[in-house]
Amino acid sequence: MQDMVLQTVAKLLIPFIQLYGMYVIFHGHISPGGGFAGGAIVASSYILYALAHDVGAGFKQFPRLVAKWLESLGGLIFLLVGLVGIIRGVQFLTNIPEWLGQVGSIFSAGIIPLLTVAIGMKVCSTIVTLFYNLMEEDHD
Amino acid sequence: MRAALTTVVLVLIGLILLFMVAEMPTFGEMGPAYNEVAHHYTQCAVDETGATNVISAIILDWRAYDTLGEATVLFAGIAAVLAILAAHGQRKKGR
Amino acid sequence: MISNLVDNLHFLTAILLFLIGFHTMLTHSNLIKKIIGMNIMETGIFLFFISIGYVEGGSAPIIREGTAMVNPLPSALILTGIVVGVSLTAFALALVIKLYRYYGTIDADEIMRLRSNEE
Amino acid sequence: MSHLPVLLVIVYLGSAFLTPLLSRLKRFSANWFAVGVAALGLLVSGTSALYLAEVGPFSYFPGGHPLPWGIEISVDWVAVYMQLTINFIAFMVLIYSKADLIREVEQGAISWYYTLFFLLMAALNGLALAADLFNIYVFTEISSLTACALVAIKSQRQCVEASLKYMILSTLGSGMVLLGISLIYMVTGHLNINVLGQALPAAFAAYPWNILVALSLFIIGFGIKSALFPLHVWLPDAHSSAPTPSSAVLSGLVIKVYVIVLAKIIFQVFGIDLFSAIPIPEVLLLLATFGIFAGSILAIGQKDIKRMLAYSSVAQICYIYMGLALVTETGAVGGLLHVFNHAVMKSSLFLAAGAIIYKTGIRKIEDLAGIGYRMPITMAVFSVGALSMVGIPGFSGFISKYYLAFGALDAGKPFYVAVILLSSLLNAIYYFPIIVRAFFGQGGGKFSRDNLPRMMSLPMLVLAGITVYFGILPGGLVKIVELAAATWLR
Repeated sequence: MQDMVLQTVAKLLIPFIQLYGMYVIFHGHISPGGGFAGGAIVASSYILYALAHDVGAGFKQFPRLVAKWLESLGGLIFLLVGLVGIIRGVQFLTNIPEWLGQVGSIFSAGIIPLLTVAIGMKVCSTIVTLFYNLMEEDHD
Repeated sequence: MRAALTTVVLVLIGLILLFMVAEMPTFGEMGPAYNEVAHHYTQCAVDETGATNVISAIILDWRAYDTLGEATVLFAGIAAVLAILAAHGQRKKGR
Repeated sequence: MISNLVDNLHFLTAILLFLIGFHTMLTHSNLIKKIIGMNIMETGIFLFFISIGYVEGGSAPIIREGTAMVNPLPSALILTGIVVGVSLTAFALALVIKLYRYYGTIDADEIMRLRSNEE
Repeated sequence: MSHLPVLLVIVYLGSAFLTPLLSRLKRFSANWFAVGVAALGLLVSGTSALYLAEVGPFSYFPGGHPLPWGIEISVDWVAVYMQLTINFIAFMVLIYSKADLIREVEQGAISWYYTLFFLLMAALNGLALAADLFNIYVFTEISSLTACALVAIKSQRQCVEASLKYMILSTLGSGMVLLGISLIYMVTGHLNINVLGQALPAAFAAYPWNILVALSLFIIGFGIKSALFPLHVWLPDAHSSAPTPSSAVLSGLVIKVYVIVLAKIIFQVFGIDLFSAIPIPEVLLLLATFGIFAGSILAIGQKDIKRMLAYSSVAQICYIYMGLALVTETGAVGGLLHVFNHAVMKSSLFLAAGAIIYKTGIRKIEDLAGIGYRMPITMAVFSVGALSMVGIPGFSGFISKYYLAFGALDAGKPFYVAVILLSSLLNAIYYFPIIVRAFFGQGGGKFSRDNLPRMMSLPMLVLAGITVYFGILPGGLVKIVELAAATWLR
């Protein structure tokens, strides 16, 4: 499926899709959206790329190893943020009151943005990996 | 035969559920579900978590443990898919 | 009672979707259709759960001045539900791909027939 | 110290996330890592049992938010008892799995196997602790997804088929559970089990339909997942075609954890009064009776040894249902005891059957003649498990049946004593021929050595030892179980 129109339009669109996805992830705690929605949007840009080119090209942009790392890191960040609570002497996954910050700014709400980013990473890599692997199965 | 049986069973289940819907709290009203918990979530989100998006505040602060499980479901999904793809290799159909 | 039934049209629709999905899952022999049925059933449940949270005139649960908000908890919970649905669907599709490779068909009855022929 | 229970979930999740990364290292052995993690898990669950004995039941709130807006983890004797069972069986099975998996699973999938195993363990431990309906749903989903994957990972096509069947039915089950949760939430606005327990009587007065439909949805949903007769259709395929370690864990642990979760929901949310007011215990007892007979009779007709064990699980899970549905404390003690006893017996049986398949490749029961001479240790383990299943005094299976029978008498239902006695006879009909054929059939002669890897025979021997030990000296176990039963039925 090597269509020039498709590839050019995809190339034009992908940066904007990714930027929008990042915006949704990083503003998860102050506006609609969050890690799940944002991660899925970023993932959709990679899926668009793979659809316009092919899976092999997609795997070049989003290598399996990177996916594996993002996948595990997303979960590990979540656990580590939770363990910070235990280290501070309160309960697992407790928010950090000193980091609540100015309401409405990006650096506020304690652990929420951190967890949002972790989830965004995880959702993005999961969806891309699932899609690429199933698509690869289909190809040969 | 099996399809007919399933349909009959489902119609029965549907009737029970229909009666239940008729007796349920009305849609759009502040029913019993909108109790002090929901009020607490909407009123104390900014004070307790600092987030203005109440949904984010719920899933990542009040109920973060559920979201850890949710992230794990994603991980489990990918581990399961990659495991079967690895386990069953690239064999041709038939064997 | 009947008027309540009419007011609860959203719930009724959700239940209907649930039953349609249920029916598809149990009666169709095409495995992809079974998975579609699974998704329809889940969608019905999600719609049902989300509808619980709706309040007449309520806005989305983002804190602003002076607006009534819908109940945020069902929406937050269903976010989890949707993610679970994605994982299950992906896993089921992977299984169907593998079954297709082994048997050359995605029809459950056909697979049963092929297996009993071999034994 | 109070972090201990949640630490179990964290440890297993962390190991699951780390395994795919670590498996890229050259000298990394996923199996030894898994054994180490399971040993740590057993240690932590043992310590939390000691801690619980010291301070009594307590609650833990991840996120630090109190009820009713936070999530509660309630650490009581049921939870700790389940955790001990889960981690002990997992430890044994993981030791066994090293040699066996090389035969049954492709090389490239072995590290994924352990990843999925860790996730399953995290979910089961989480389920044992969870005191929040939605939390229960999330962990249920993790455990069903990973359980299905642990079936499909074996490189045979019937495993894929069995797994798909299992997966579709269990999705149906979890869909019903979620619908039940939403119905409960709709009329109460709470998700926490203990808060719901207090809010439910008022809600029941206002919206009885919601509550009753939710109760039946929970029972059907978890019934499918725990293979309550007649919703067991997926179990024989899935449990018999899975790799042996998966079979042992699925039959030994997974289905029981769902029963315990269902019991937790019924006793703590709906309460004994509501549960007994409508004839649901009677229906469950009836289904359990049918299940015990149907499972046993179907097991008699099986030719494949693992398939026979799977049908036997269908029958045995019904004892647990029966014990809990009797709604007496002695009955619940019997049911809960059977959770541990059956987990130990069934995993030792599956491991022994797996060892026979590993060594000789024989799956057919009729080909097992004289196997007792070729593999004496394995068949001794199998015999201990089988005798315990039948309920011969001196083995742990007898103890749980003894309590079940007294529970039935306490409840004023002597009919079920007859059911238990008759079912023991049925169990004997399908277990004894195997033992007789193995030790007294033709092809006998001199005993030779098993020649199994030590990692395989050791866990089987330990499990058989436990079966005998708790058959003769059940005191300590019964004490824990009585405390656990008292949390539900006082």
